Amino acid sequence: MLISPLMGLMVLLLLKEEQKFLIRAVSLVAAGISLGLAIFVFVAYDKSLGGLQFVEKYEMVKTFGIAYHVGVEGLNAPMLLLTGIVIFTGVLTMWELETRTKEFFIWILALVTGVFGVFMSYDMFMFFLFYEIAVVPMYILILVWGSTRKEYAAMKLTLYLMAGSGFIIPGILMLYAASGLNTFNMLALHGVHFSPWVQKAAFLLLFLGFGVLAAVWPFHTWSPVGHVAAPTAVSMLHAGVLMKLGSFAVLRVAMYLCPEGFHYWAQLMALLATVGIVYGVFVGLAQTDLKYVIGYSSVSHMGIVCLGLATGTVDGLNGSVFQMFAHGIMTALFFSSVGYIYDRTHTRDIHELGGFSKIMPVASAFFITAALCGAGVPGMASFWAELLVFIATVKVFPINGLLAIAALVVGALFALRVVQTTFFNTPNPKFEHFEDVSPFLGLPRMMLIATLVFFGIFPQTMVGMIKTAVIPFLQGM
Amino acid sequence: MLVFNHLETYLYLALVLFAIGLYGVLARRSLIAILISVELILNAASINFMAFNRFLAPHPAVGQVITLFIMAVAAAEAAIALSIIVAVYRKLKSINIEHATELRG
Amino acid sequence: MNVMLFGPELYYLGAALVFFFLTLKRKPEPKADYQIAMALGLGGLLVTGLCLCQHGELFFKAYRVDLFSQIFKFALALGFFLVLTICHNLPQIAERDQAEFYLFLTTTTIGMMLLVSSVELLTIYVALELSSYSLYILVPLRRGDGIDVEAGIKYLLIGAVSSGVMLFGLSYLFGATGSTYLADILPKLPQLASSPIGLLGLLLALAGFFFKLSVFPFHFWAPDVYQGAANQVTTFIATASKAAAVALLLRLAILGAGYGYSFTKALVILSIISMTLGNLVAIIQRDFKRLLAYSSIAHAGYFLIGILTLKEAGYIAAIYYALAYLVMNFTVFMVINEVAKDGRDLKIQELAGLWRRSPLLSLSLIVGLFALAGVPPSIGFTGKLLLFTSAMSQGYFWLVLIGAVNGTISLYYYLRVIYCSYFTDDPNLGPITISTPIRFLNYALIAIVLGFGVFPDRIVELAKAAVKTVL
Amino acid sequence: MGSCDPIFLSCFLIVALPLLSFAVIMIFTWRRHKLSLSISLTCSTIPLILAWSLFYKLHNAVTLAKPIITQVNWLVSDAVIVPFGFLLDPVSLLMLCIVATIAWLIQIYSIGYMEGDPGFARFYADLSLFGMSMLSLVSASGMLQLFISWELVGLASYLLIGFWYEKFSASEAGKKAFVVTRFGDIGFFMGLVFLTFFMKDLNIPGLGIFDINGAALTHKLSEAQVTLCALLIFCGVAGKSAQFPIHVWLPDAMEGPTPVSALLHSATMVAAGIYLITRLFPLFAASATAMSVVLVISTITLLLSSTIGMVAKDIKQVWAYSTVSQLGFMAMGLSAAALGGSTLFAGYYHLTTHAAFKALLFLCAGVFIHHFGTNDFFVMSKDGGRKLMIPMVTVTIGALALAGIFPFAGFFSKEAIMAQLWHLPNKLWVGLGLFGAFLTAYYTFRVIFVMLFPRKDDNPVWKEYYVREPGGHGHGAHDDDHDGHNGNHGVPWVMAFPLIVLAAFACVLGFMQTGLEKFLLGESHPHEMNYLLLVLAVGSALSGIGLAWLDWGSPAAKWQGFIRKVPVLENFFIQKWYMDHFWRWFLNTVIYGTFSRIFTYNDRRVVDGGVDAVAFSTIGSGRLLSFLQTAFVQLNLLFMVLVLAGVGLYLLMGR
Repeated sequence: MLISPLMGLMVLLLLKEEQKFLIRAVSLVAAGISLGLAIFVFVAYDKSLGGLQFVEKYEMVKTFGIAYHVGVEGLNAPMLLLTGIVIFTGVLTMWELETRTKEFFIWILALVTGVFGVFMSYDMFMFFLFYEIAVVPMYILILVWGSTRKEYAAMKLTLYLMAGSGFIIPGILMLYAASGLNTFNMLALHGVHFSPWVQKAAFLLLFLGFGVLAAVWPFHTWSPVGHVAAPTAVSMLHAGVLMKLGSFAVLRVAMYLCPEGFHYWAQLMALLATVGIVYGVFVGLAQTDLKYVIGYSSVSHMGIVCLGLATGTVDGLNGSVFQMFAHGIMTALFFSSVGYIYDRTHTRDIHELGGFSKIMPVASAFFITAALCGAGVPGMASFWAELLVFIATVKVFPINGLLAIAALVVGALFALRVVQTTFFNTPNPKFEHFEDVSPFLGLPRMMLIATLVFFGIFPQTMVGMIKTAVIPFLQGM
Repeated sequence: MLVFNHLETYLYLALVLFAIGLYGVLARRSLIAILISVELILNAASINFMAFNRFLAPHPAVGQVITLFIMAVAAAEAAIALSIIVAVYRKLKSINIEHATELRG
Repeated sequence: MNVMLFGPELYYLGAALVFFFLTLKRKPEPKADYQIAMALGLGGLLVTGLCLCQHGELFFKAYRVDLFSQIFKFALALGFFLVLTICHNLPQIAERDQAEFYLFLTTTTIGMMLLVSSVELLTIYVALELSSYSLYILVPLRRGDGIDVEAGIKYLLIGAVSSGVMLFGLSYLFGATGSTYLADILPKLPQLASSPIGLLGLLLALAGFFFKLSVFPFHFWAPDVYQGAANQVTTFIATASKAAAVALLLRLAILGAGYGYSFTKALVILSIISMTLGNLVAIIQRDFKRLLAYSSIAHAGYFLIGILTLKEAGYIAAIYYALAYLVMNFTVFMVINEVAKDGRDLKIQELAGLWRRSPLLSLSLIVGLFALAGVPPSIGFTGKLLLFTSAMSQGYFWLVLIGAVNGTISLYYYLRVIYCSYFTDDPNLGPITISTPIRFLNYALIAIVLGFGVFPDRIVELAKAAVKTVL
Repeated sequence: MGSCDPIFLSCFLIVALPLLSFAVIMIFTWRRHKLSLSISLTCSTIPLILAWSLFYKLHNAVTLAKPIITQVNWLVSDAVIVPFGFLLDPVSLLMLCIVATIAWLIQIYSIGYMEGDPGFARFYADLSLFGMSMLSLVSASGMLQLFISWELVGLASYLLIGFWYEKFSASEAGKKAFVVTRFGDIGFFMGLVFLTFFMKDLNIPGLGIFDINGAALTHKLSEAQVTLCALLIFCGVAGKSAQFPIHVWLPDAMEGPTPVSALLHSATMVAAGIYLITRLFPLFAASATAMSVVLVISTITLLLSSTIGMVAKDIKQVWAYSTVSQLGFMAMGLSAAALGGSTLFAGYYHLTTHAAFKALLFLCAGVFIHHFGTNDFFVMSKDGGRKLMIPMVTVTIGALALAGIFPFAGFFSKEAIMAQLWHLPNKLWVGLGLFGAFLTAYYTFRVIFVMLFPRKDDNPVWKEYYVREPGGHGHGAHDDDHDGHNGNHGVPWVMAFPLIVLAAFACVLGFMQTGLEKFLLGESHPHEMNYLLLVLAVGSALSGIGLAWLDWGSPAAKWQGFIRKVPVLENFFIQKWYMDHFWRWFLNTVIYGTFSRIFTYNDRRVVDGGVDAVAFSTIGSGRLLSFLQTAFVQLNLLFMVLVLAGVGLYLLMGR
């Protein structure tokens, strides 16, 4: 799975800028393969067995105990699936890209390689390495193919995340040093019982570091700006997958390795998460740029994820991971539909748009679906996730839980406001002539919706998978 | 003449020389003068070596050898420095260090 | 005595002679000179490669040949050769001086080679001076508007002073221990560190080495020289001489093993200051080489991290990073040389539209800069992480934290450069043609920077062995 | 139980088919109207048949005490277990039939009503979606499943209200409906969350409705717990069934096509709230506090809405407010029954009858609107509404039923509720109930009389009442393509047919009282006829009608509501008790004005500003430090020496 994007990347390097179709085809194939593998893994994973499967291991630096050690379990299988879907649809979405196509797909694939790596690695060193690989191409992607205020956004985003890594490195190394095992292998480190101080410090560092990428309040400001600036597929990947890296890392590294630290800081996590949820929707209410709106909704939804993590209960973690997945797909859908409209109209100001259901019913149908999903309407994947998270939260942190639930009203208002102003009312004559989504371009969106609805109707397929990992995970803590 | 039979004397002498040299380097504006001050620093070092060698080194020759080496090196240094100074003079029509202020920040 | 032990040095001595004769010719033939130089450089690489596994002692134990020294000699030879590869046109150096240019390049290489394997104060001093003086001459060799001589004189002054100071310090060390052999001196260091005279000696002695490494506060020469010297010379200073300095410090540290707490603390402070200062000042630079000068100051701080851990892991990391730094820094400078064909100082803005003018160069630039910034999957990232790891396992938490944050700061100005090269465009700048060897050089460098970044095992094992031989 | 079980299968089909049709239409056939129509019709007919067949198969088999529960696990997390299944007992069975029937009738009716509308297929898709969610709501076995369908119903109503989305008012109304009901649902959801834990403590996972009621009956749940949950859940009820103070969305919801108003916003969906109370009747009954709250709120609702109904000029508005009031009435009945320790029959009975006659009223209104292209019944009257025979007759029947006149359905159900109220120790409630009945009769017949006895065209009253906005105000874009055949033909058959059926229901349902009661409760109480109450009730109704006659009907009447005597009150009523203003203010000032603005400001200035500040300070410090690198080499040397000396001193000290 790691290899397929790399292969595609290599092939792309050889191709000429002129052969646009070939380039796209190759990257599509690469993405397709990884998607296929992801699905395969998801299906072939033996739930009854549980634990780590499809393990590959290879010593890299014996002196420092660094090893390439990947595997699949209930936690990352959904993430892999998510990544596969999003990259595949993302490539399809960017089919129309004309400028510097080759470089674009090269960087995209590089990014995806990193993402897969992070999700699968069980070696902190490789984990961090892939993490950075996933983060850095963002800068170039936004800067070259981005839109509004891209220089500022790209620089801000990159520096923000790098500052995050500035916290992560000491955190990781602290654990490495404190263990005295001279290994970066998480499974091995998990066995070690670190002193409370180390755990607290390391957890805080890691949480802050990764939290930046998870857009935990108040480290979220990069995300709306970044989303706005980034080109469609990048926004999809970024909001859909990259932000999950953050939360996933908090789960996989921080919570996994320093449970005591987690219990010590859980209150803080929950607090920040709640603030993020409420804050996100309220700020989103005031936005007029479609992508800003979505950006802030992501802030709010990622808040839900963190809240779920903070509870540290089976339900909470199930919900949280499920929410990562659902939100990933949902946001991808959001951005892809917005991207489509933006490519046509070259505006994202919701007051300028309007009546789009008349002009391009399909495109707006996509957006509306996403919006409803964001508002937590049942029958969509995210509903279940939020249900689980909230129930778990009310049990552990009643106040935060109730606040978060209350935020749902505003969330609904928030989503509907956008839908109404953008897609209902009388159409703006300026855009009347635009044609609707072609079936081919509609395909990726359809895939996304299908995923949302499928897991909305059969949540057990997902939760069952996640549970296999979560329960031992919590017992380990 | 007991004073001359004490290590300290020579050390202090060297220290003073060193200080003078340092001061010269920092205070004088003429490149030549600065160069001379540097030589003073080197000489201070040589005196130290000699003194130490004379008073408490097991192997009598070492200090002198070192000093010889230092002289040679100093000579080379002087040569190179002078050549560069000449170049400076050609370019800036002056050997005042304060006129070389292109590079900053 | 076994010639092979002294092989590289002898070889380069011969090379120096050859160049010396070339300087004597009536009418200069730059092309021929260049070809000879390339040939000799390649040969040197081979010789040092062959002598890699030598070990023994020469000149009354004043000169020690072991894997450690040989690795660095190889690195030096590599640096020398690499610099030669980008000397195919020396617009900044008068044609009749070019032979001398090669001559002094060779001599300074010799000096550094001596430096890395000398274990006796006087030898160290002489070797140091040999390498420095050649550089003093190389810097103002550039034809130009006077900033070269200014850089040269400043370099000379600061260098002379710090070497004088070092010498003074060495004299105290000699006095305090009565010996000039590191092997005798360093065991005595612990009690030296308690006696004021020894302490002073040690401190002053370190001045010289720090000067070479351009550690704060001995960094003042770096920006001016980097900017003032010809690009090729700067390249050499930035790559090879750094490696040599690291080697020397490592040897001191390795033999030293225990400086006492307060001393390491002083080192920690110095390293923190130099990396922070270097990075902060680099942010506002306009001239690319000057920017790199400040980044080199910052990197000096990183090197110190590895050294001051005084543990095997730290030394390994330092060696690894020194080699890495040589390669990645060279990558960047190579790009500079290619972009500034006429050898001018490159403003960052002048990189505009590089992605269009020469995609390959822009790619190598990105790779090199990201490597310097410590972004994976690059040799720089791995090296930095190893350094931090070693420091962390010694409990230097804050050092690591600051180092990591510094990484972020540095990323800012590297990104600014990338931004200029990749995203701004200047229509009236034509495409850049690069010769086939350079093209392959590019490929090779990128491959090395990325490859050894992901699979650092070989290098690490090598470094480990080297450290073992010295311990 | 596995899904092989035939009952489960049929229930599953009932629920699944409409969903299927929704999906199919939305994805594939949304451009082909006829095809979509046929799909949707089939997918609503089969459930109809299945529902009735189930009814016949099981109507003896099940009782409230031992229902048939058939379910599979939908989601199994740790504490959260969501079963998916069906709970079949008399209540749900009957409701299932009602919903299926009315939904089917409406679909028939809409063939005529929506004919030629550009969004025809979309309309049917949404209807199917609604059908599916409503049916699963009715038959849900677990609270969470019920909640999910509850939300879906809300979604469907949102889509249907905002059906003519080009119209700002329509989309606005849709948004309002969704958000306001959401507001209530949050309470509902919280209630469920708490309930989850309470039940978990009794280790009864899955929130089975039956289990909950069992727990409530056997007092496993403490008084406080029950009260908390009941009140929270009632928030949901209030939202969905438009109880004070969050009733405001329902009148606006009339922006939707009239069949929608008939189906969702009178007969079925809004009744879902009341239905929920009946579902959880034991739970509610177990907490007197909760029930008295319900009683108060519902009474307020009753009065408020009927007073507003007196002054509305839009026929749909009138019916809407009457719906609100009737819902309040049902809630009163249930709460009174709970407090009086009686059964849920009265309220539920009124629910069924109301479903019939209110749907009828709306459909008639729909016919008029469709015909005259306006919602203002004064205009209708002037343009000769009385000429349309069938709707005129049926609407009168409906009105009589609504007013509670013997022998129409409304009479019996209202009687039943009155009886419950009568049993309450405090006679105030029954008084208010009677007053409500009086008002109801009054505004209902205000409409009827105005429609029946229009004035001469030269009559001055028209100056006040005959204001016909161009384009009509009922269903904007829609009636443009229908003005063509205004008046030139009577009522299309597909539209007349449902009217007649419903009218029949409205007539006969009343006499099924005992049968229904027997079916619902297993046994029917002997009715001690309370003549005083009877007289009072009928009297109030009749007096209402009489007053209406004086004000509007009789030739002498000068078409001025008696309320005109008290202008303040009238204005107050016309302004709908200023509820809308209140919410609007709340939204603008509190939500947007305060929180949103503050947070946004904070985000821009404080959070983001802080970050930028850090960045700039970094650069600034760089610029500052760069002055260290002076051009004067000697200064640098000096600095160097000083630092060296400093370090030296430090070492000497530190030694």
